[in-house]
Amino acid sequence: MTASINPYLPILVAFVLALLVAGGATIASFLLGPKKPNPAKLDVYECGVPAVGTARQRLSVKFYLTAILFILFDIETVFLYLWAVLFGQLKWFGIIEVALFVATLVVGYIYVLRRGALNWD
Amino acid sequence: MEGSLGAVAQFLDTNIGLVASIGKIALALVIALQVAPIMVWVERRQAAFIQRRIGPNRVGLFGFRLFGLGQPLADTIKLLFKEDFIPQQANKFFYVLAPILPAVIGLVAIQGIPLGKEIIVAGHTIDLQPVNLNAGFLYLFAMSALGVYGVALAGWSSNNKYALLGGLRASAQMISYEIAMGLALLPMVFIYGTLDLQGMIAAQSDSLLFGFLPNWGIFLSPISFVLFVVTMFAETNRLPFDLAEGEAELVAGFLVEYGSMRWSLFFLGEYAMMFTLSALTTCVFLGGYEIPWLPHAQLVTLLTPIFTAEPATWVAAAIGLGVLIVKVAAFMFLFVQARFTLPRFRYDQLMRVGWVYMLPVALLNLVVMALIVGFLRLT
Amino acid sequence: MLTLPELGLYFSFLLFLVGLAGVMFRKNILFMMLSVEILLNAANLAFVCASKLTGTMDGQVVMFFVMAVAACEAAIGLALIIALYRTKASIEADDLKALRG
Amino acid sequence: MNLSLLSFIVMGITAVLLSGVMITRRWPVSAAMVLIAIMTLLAGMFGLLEAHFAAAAQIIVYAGAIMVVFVFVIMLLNLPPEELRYGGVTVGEMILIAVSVFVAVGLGTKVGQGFLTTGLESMGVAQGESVAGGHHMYFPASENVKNVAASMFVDYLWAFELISFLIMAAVIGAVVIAKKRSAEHADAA
Repeated sequence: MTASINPYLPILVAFVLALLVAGGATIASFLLGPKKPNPAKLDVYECGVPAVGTARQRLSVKFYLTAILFILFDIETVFLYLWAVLFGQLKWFGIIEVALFVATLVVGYIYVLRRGALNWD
Repeated sequence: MEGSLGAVAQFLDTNIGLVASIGKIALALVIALQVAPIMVWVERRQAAFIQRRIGPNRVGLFGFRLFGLGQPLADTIKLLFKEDFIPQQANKFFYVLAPILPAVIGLVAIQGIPLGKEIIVAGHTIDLQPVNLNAGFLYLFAMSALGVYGVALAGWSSNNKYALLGGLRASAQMISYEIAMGLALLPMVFIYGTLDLQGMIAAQSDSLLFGFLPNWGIFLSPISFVLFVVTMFAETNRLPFDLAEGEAELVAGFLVEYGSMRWSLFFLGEYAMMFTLSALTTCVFLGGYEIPWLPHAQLVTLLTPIFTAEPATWVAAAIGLGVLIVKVAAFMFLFVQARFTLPRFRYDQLMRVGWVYMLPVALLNLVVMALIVGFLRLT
Repeated sequence: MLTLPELGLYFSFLLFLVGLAGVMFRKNILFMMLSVEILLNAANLAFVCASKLTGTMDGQVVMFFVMAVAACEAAIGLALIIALYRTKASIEADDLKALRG
Repeated sequence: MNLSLLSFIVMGITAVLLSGVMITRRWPVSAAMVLIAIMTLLAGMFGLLEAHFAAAAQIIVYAGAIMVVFVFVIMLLNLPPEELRYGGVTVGEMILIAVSVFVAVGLGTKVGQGFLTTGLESMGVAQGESVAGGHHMYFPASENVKNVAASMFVDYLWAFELISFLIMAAVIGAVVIAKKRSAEHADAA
């Protein structure tokens, strides 16, 4: 006889326990540590010299382009996992289908590369 | 007295699934919480060994030095008693939340690892994988996908330009290598025909490759293994991919405004994730908790005459857990060895390696493996 | 007593309503897009509930297509936000009157 | 009242409340983080509905990829909260809200559900009955991933292939739009 419960229940239990551990460590450190704040300690740390400018400025759009390429392949990977579990049943038909799917996405990938979207310099 | 014991036994018998589940979770949590302090000590000792120093060897327990094994404990206590401050400019809520996220995700993710095959307690068979979903190890991928936010939030909430840049870089790096990671494991899914880690381990131990090699994933698809190990380094922000925390250029990246216990929570999460991914590699490529050439069922048969039927499964499970930890420890050793022998990548090199080399290689590997498996199985 | 998928349909309605309110009341394009994500998620929940109600897999498959469409929508929409912010230094929907006759 | 029903209700109510919280945030980052929490809760609800692969994909694709793009854009543009303001409600919007509430309530009542079920019955799908679609592959109901895959690769083959074109077009479009004038705009890396 196999002991069975809802497979998602352990995740909930683990989440609560992990939250207790992490939150408990944070709170314990908050309670146990000394409190001697001073303006220099609370200031922005930039290797000891006074901070230059603010952190709220615009950054390179390349992070965005990386994320776009990531979306493209993330969805592809999820779809491909569906194919992979049925590899034996779909046979060559599935391989050809997926080859077409991947080939289309590789076109997009090559375009992004050729546009130099990933040249970090 | 007799009656209350009977009631307890009754409760245990009816709720065996729940009790066993909590036990498994507690076991995995204990392992995960031990990894960080012990690994910090191992890293410091090994760094010292490589750099011809002695390293921490003083702190002992009860008057015994024990190679400085008391050091992790002392470190934890020291971190607990450090001042815990929130920088003025920081966004308070997210500053506090950011370190908790990776720690929680790391501790939850480790639950997806099979710690052993199964044990039989009072007639109940208990699967030793705390979280066993139909989606299999995609659970681990999902957790590691969420790991991006802890880093990004830490960088943003610190309101420090080095931290923001470090956080964004770290998250961009993690997502870049996540793709190659997913693609590297795809061939293993269609080789074994399942997403379930227990099923994969069973498939690896039930027969021998060429009559003498264990039927491990590493021999079936070596390129996948290499790709996966490299992406594992990048995913956990470890050297040579740790430039998000590069001391020289970004002071310490997203960690710059963090101190005391919050700082160590990031490392708790990072080491738990390292353990999880190493264990995933072990399960997919190196036979998991199985001893090579000795499948679990055979081990139980060997042990049954010595112990009796049920305790034999317990001993076998304990041996299996030991084997798993030994295999994972080998990976952790590799992590440490790489940290002190390889130089750090530059950021443009890192992105180039991820997108221009790893991804096409992973795709090619996928296509080639699909064709090979197709010709072997489908014709 | 309601079963899980029926309850899920109700939650889906509620989520959709809140998302719709977000699209209508926020004048910032970024928030409008985030609210659209809520709308799509509500639709996904409805699809999965319908799949469970009917016992077929169609709902779940359609959910993946919704997901792919959502990804494309997010990619294009955010690219537009970046381009807008560059030219106008604002992402308020009311500031975009260039095409108004 | 069993445990999964209870947790489903709690998760659903939390998701709805959080979505209310989300649309009233001032900081875009807070809104995005709340949305990630909503998506994770929905993934849990999918799991309780026994759509295991949908649950995993919800976290991997939605919470782990689409929201990453949102968070990146928010952090790149570094929008301060003062730039956001609530708009007034116009008459047209009031009418829209009234209509949407009416439609939602209509669909939520027995009449709407009756319409849903009769529609399904006319298609030959009885409620609660396990039908594996028009294809010839059958897996036990516990093998959710395989069932979804079978439906996807047999019934929805064309949609699957077309999705790849859609994604490709979206990526190319996004790169064209976002990278347009990067030559003049020397952004700090």
